[in-house]
Amino acid sequence: MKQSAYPYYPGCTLKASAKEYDISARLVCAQMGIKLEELDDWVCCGAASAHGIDRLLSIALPARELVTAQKFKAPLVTACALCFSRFKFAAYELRNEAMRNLIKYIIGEGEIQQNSDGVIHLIQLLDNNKDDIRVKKLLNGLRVACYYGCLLVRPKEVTNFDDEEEPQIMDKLIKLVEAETVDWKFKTECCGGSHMLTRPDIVIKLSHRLLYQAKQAGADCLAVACPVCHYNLDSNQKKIEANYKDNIGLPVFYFTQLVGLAMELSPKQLLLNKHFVNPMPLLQRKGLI
Amino acid sequence: MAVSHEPRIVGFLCNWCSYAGADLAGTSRITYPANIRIIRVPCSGRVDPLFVVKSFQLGADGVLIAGCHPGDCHYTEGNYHTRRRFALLRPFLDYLGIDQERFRLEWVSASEGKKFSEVVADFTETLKRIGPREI
Amino acid sequence: MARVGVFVCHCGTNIAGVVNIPEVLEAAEKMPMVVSATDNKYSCSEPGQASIREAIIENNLNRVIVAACSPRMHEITFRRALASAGLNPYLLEMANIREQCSWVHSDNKEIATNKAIEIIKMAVAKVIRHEPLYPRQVGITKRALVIGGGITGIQTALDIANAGYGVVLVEREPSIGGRMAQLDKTFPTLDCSACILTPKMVDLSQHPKIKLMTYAEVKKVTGFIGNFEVEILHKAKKVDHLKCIGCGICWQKCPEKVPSEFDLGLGKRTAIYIPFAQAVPPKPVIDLSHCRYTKYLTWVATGQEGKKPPECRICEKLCPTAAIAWDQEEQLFTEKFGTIVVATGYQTYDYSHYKEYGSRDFADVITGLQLERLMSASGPTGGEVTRLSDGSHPKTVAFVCCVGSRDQQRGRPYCSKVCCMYTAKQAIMLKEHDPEVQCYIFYIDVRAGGKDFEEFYLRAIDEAGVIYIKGRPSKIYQDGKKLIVLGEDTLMGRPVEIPVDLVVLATGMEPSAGADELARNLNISYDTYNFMVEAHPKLRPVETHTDGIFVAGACVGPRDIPECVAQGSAAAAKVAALFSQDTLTTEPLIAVVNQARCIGCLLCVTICPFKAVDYQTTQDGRLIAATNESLCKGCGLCIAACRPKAIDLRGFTNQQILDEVAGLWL
Amino acid sequence: MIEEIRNKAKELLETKTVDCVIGYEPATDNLTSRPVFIYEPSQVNRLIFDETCVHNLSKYLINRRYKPTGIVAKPCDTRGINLLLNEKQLRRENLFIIGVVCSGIRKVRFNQIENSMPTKCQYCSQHTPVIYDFLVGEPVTEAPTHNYSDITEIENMSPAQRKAFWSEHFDRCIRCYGCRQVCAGCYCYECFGDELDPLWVGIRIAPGENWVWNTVRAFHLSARCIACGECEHICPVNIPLMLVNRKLEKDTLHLFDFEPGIDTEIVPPFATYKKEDKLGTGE
Amino acid sequence: MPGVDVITPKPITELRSWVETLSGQKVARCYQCGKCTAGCPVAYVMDPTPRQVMRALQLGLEDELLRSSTMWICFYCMTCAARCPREIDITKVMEALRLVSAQRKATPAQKDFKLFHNLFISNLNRFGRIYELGLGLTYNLLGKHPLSKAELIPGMLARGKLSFIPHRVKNTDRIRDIFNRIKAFEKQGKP
Repeated sequence: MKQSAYPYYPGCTLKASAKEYDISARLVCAQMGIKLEELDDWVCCGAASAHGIDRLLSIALPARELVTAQKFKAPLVTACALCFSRFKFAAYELRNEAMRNLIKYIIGEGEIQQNSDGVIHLIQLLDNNKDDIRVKKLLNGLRVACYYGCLLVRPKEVTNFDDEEEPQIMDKLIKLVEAETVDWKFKTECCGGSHMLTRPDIVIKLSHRLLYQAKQAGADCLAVACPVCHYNLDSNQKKIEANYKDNIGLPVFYFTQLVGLAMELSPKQLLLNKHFVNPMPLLQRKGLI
Repeated sequence: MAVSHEPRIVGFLCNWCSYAGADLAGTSRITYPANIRIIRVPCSGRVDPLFVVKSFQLGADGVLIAGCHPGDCHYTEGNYHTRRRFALLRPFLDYLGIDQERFRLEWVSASEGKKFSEVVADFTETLKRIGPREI
Repeated sequence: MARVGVFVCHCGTNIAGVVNIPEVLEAAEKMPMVVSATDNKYSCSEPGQASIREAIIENNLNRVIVAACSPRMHEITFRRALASAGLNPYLLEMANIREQCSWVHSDNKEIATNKAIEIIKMAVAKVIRHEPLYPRQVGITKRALVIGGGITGIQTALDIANAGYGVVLVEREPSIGGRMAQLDKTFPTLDCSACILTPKMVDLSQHPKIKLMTYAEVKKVTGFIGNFEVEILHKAKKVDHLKCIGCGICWQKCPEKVPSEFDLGLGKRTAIYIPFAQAVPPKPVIDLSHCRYTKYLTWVATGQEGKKPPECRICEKLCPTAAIAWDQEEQLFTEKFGTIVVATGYQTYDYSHYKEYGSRDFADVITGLQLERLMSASGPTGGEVTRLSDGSHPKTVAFVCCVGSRDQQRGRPYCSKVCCMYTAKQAIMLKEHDPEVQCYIFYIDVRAGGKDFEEFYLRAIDEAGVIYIKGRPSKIYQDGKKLIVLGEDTLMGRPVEIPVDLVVLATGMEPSAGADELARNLNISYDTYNFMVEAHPKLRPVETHTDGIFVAGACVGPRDIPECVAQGSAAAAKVAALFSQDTLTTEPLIAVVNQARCIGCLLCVTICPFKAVDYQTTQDGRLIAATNESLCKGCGLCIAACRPKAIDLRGFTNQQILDEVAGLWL
Repeated sequence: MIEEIRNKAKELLETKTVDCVIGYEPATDNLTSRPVFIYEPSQVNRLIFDETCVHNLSKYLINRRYKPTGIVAKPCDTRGINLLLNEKQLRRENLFIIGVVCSGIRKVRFNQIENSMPTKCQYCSQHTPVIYDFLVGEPVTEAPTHNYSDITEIENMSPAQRKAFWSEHFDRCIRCYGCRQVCAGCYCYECFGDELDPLWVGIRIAPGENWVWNTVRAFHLSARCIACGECEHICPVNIPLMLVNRKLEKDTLHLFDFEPGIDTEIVPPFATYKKEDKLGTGE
Repeated sequence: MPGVDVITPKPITELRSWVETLSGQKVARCYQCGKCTAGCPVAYVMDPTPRQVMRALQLGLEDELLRSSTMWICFYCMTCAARCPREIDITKVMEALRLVSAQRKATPAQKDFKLFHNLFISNLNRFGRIYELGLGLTYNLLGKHPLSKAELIPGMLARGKLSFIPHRVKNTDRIRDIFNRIKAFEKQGKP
C-alpha cells in the first residue's frame, strides 16, 4: 500500500462540536493509506469574523499555517469549509508580492511561497485518491442529498473547487460507494451559517428550507462537508420540526462517515452516535448495519 | 542652456482619426503650441520606421505618430501593426542615443480634438525640458 | 519641370485675421518651382475657383497648392477646379493653414504666420512629386447573392428582383422563413406572423428573377465588388426537387419520428420532412442522420456488426414520381455575383448556462420562442398552452426578462431589444387563450421605445392585468407541482416569492451559429459576440468595410421585424444603386508593385487586411507580389513593411512623404 | 568529424542528390579557412571543419535556389537557412543540410588562433543545428539560454554616455556596406542604402548619414537577424555591430517571445499582431 | 407613517472611495436589477437590502450605511456575487463596509452581530483557538440574551461536543505578536 502524508488543518470546531468529522476523516484516510499530519500548534483561521474586522489578520492567520505546511511536499488539507475558504482567500491575496512581504513581516517567521493550489479540501483529497477507496460494503438503497453549502464553491476564481450552482464532486464520491444521490437544486444554498448564536431564527428558516427540499427530492439523509452546516441541520432539526410543525427526520452525515461505512468501519468508530438525529434506524431499515 | 529653445515636432497623423482630431481641435478653437508640423498619411500603418529615423536625422526634436485607437482602425488592423513596429523602434532609438521621450505613439480619435491639443502641448513641454538635440 | 502655383485663401478673416497673408505670399514666391503665388478671399467660392482655373491656364501651371482649410473639407472641390482647367485633379495638394494653423494659434500671429509658411513649404516639396493619376473602370456582374432566407433576406431578394436584377438566395435550412415563421403573433399589432410572412415566401419562390437555393451554404468567397466568385455547397437532399410534386405522402408515412427543430423539441417530425406546413419550397429533404435506410447502408458498409436495421425505403416505394434520389451527393457550385448581402439573422440564447434557473431541468420552464410554438394554431399542441410536465393548463405564469441579455457575467451585456415587447405580447395572448391566467413579468427596465410600443405595454397591464415586478429573479425551483420564482420587488425593496405553474424565460438574441466563420470567409468584421460590424453605425448601417458586401437584419445586432424589413430594403437599394451603373470607378490612390525590386518575401501578402496583395510567379520562377486594384483600399500597411521599397502607395509615395518631411528643413 | 562530412558530401555528389556542396577548405595562410564549392566527388577531400570556420555560408544558397545544393552549416548558419526558407528565398526540396554541432569558434588575430571566442559565440548556447538532413556530432539536448549582459550594460549607461559611445563607433563607419554584403538576411536586389530617389542615405560619409545607415540596416534585420556575427566579423573599422543587432534580438524576444530562424512554422512578429498586445508603447 | 427625508445625492464621498478601494469593486456599475437581494438568504431581515446598499453607496448616503446592520447580517455565502449580472462582488462590498464600520467604531442599529464578531476576535486573541462554550456564554451575557441556544447545551455536553476547558494553543504569545505587529503597521502605515 502506498503511504503518503499530507499536512492537515482540522480547525477549531473539529476539536469540539464536530469531533466525529475529525475522527471519521482520519479513519477513512488511514484506510486509504493517507496519513494526515496535524499541523503543530495551529491557530484559528479567523473564521467568519476576522476578514470583516481586520483584513490583515484574516490573511496573516492562515498564512502562518501555510508557512508551517510548506515543509511538506503536499498541499495543506482542510476539513472545515469555512477554514478552506479562509485559506483559499489568503492564498489568493498572497499572490501579490507586496502583500507577501507585508504578511511575512506580520507573522514574523519563515518565507511565504506563492502557491494558491497549496490548499485543498478533504473532498478533493478523497477525490484525487479515489482509486485507493476500497469499498467493502455497498451502500445500496441509501438516497443521499449531497449538500455543499456556500463556502466550498464560491467564489470560483478563489476556491477553484467545482461548479458554483451544481457541483458534482461529492456526488461522485457518494456514487462510488453505490449510494444513490438525489438531484436537487439547493446544493449550494445557504444554511444560515454562523448566525446560530446571533439570529437563530434565520438559521431555522434557512435550514428548514434545505431539509424540506432534500426530503421533497426523495432523499432519506444528507451528506455534508462542513461542521457549521452539520450543526445547523442536525442539532437544530428538532427545533425546526417544532417550529414548522413538519416531520423531517433526516439524518445528517459527514461524507467521510458514509465513505467510512462503505469501508466497513463500525458506526461506533465513526461516532454516528454523536448525531442529534439518530441515523441508526435508517441504516437498519436499509440493511446497512 | 537655451532658454528660448523651440523644439520641432514632426507629426505623422492618420487621415481618418488623428488628422480629423487635429482638425477638430481647430474647429473647436483649442490653442496649442505651434511646434508641430503635421504630415497626413492614410493610416498610421503607412509610417515606415525609416521616416522616423530620417526625421531625426534631418533635425527633428521629436516625432509623433498618431492613429486611431486600437480596434477603431479605418482599415481594421493597421494600427495593430503600427503598435508592434514602434514598440520595437522606440527602445532601439533610445539605445542608439535618441532619448525615448523624443518619440511618441498616441491614439487620437476623430472626436478627441482636446486630447490632440493636450498631446502636442505635453510633448512640446517634454521636449523643452530635455533641451535641444545635439546633432 | 514642375510649375507650381500657390493659392492662399483668406477664408474671410478665419485665416487672414491671424496669418499675415502678404508675408506668406512673399515667402511662397521664393519656394522652389513656384511660379505664382496669389491670394483669394474665399478660394472655395465660385469666383475663387474661377481665379484658380484662370491662373492655371495663364501661368501654364502643372502643380497646384491651395493653402486653405483641411483637405478633409475641400480637397474634392479643388480637384474639380483643377479638372475644369484641364489639369489632372491629382496634381493638387492642400496646405491646411486653417484648422491646423490659424484656428489653433490665434494667440500669436507671428508664430502662426511662420507656421503657415512652413506648412506651404512642405506642401510644395510634396506636390513637386505628384504624378497624374487616373481612376480605373471595372465591369459589374449584375447579379446579387443574398445569404439567409429569413424575413430580412426575403425582403432584400424581393426588392432587388423587383428592381430588375437577378438574385440568388441561399438558405441552409430546408425551407426559408427563418425565425419569423416560428412566431405566432407579432407585436404590437398582433398580426398573425405566418399570415403576413407566407405570401412573401410564395412571391419569392415564384419570382422569375430569383433563384432559391435551400439546404445550401456559402463556403468560399473570392474577388471584389462587382466581381465576386462564390462557392456554394448544396447539401444532399436525397430528393429530386424537379420530380417532387410535394404531395406529402413520404413524410406522412415515414416511420422514423424525431424531435422537430422547428418546434424546438416540443413536437415531432419524420426523417424525410419539410420543417413546417407552409414551407417553401414545399418539398422535403431526407435527414440522413435519422433515416433508417441510411442507417442500414452504414451497417452494411461497416461490416454488418450488431443488429440489422430495417431496410425501410418506404418513401421510395410510395413516391408517385420516383423523386427519391439515393445517389444524390452534396455538390459544390461556383457562381459569380456583383454584390453579396448577408442576412443570417439570429438564434435565441441557450439558457443552459443559467443553472440558477434550472438549466433545462424543469419541464415547465420554457423559452419565449417555445411558448410561441405552443400558442401557434399550427404548433405541436394545436394552439393549446399546456404544461409539458402534466398537460394541465397553467393558471399562473411568470416571465423572466433579460435571460442572456444585459448580463455581463454570461458574456451578453447587450440589450436584446425585443424581449420586453414579446413578453408583453405573450402575456396578452395567454390572457386571450385563457381569461383565468395571471401573468407576472420580472423585468429590469421595460424598454418600449417604438411606434405603439408604450401603448402596447400599457395594454398588457390594463387589459391582461399583468403584474410587472421590477427585479431580476435569482432562483427558480420546484416545490411539488409548482415552480417558485425568487425575486426582489426592487420598488418595495423586499424579496418576493411567487409560486407559478409555468415559467417563461425571455431568452435574448445572439447571432446565428457560424456567423463568425461566414464573416471570415467574406473578409468582413464581426464583434466579440459575432454580430457583423457595419461600416458606420449611423450613416452606413447596411454597408461593410468590404465594398460590395452588405449586411442587414439581426445578424448586425438585435432588431425587430420592421427594422429587419427596413434594413433588407435598404440593402436592396444599395445593391440596385450599384447595379444601375455599367462600370465601377476605382480610386487610383492605391498600392502598386515595382516588380523589378520585389524580392518575393511576400510579407505584404500576409499583412494586407483586404487580401488585396497576391503573388505571381515570373517567367524565371521568382515569386513577386501583385496588388489587386479593386481590392486595395490604399492604407499603405504593406509599403511600410516592404524592406526593398518595392511597393509604393500612389498619392503618398515614399518620395512624397520624405520630401514633405525634408521640406521642413529646406 | 571531417571524415563524416567528406563521406556524406561524396555520397551526395556521387548519387547526384546535389550538384554542389558548399563547405570550408583551408585558406592559403595555412591557418584559417575559406568557403569552397565542391562539384566533383573527387574533390571532397578539400573539405574541412574546424574552429576557424567562421563564415556563414547560407547566403550562397540564394543564388543556387533552383539547383540541388548541399551545405555544411553550423547552428547559427542553419538559423539563416530557416530565415531564408521562411522568407521564401530557398526551396527546401533543393537543399541538403549537413548540420554540424558547434560549441563555438575561435578568434584569429595577427595570424594566430586566439583562445577567446568572437562575440557571437560568447553569448550563443544554440549548439545543435535547428534544421538539418544529416547531423555531424552529438546533439546537445540542453535547452538554449539567453544572456544579454552586454546589452544591459549599455542600456544602463546614461543617455549622454550612450550617445557618445555610438557616435564614437558610427563616426568611424566608411559605409563600405560590407556588413550588408555578407549578411544572409540582406538579399534585396536594390538596397534602400543604394537608392538615389528617394535618397534615404546621403552619399556623404558623414555622421548623420552613417547613423541612418546603421540604424535602418539593423532595424531591417529586427526579428530577422540570426546572430551569425558576419557583419561584425567583416567590418573593417571594427564597429561592434552585434551590440546593435542583439539589442533588437533582446527586445524581440521580450516583446513578442520570438527568435528568428528557430522555427519556420512560427509567424514572425511583424507579419501578425494580437489585439491584446501590451508592448509598453502606444498604450 | 412617518415622513421621509429628502435625499441629496453626493456622488463622491469618502466612504464610497474607501469601499471601492478596499473591495476593488466599482459601485457605479450596479444597475439595480435586484438579483442580489432576490438570491440573498437573509435579505428578508436586512434593512437596507444588498441592492439598496449599492444604491446608497451610489448616492453617498454615508450615515445611513454606517447605521445599518446589513453588512453585519451578511454571512458571506457569496450567492449575490456568483449571480450578479454586472459582475460586482457584492460580498466584497459588504466586507469593505464592515472594515470601515469597524475602523470608525460606528454603531449599527442592531448591535449583536458586530458584538459577536468582536468577541470572536478577542476569544481568538486570548486562546489562539475558539472556545465555543466560552464564546457563547460571553456573547449571551454581554448581548443580554441569556437563553439563546441554551437548550442545546445539555445535548452538546452529553455528546462530548462541548468542553468546559478552552483548547489553547501552546504558544499564545505568537498570536499576540501578530496582533501587535498589525496594530503597529496600521498606526505607522509601514512595517
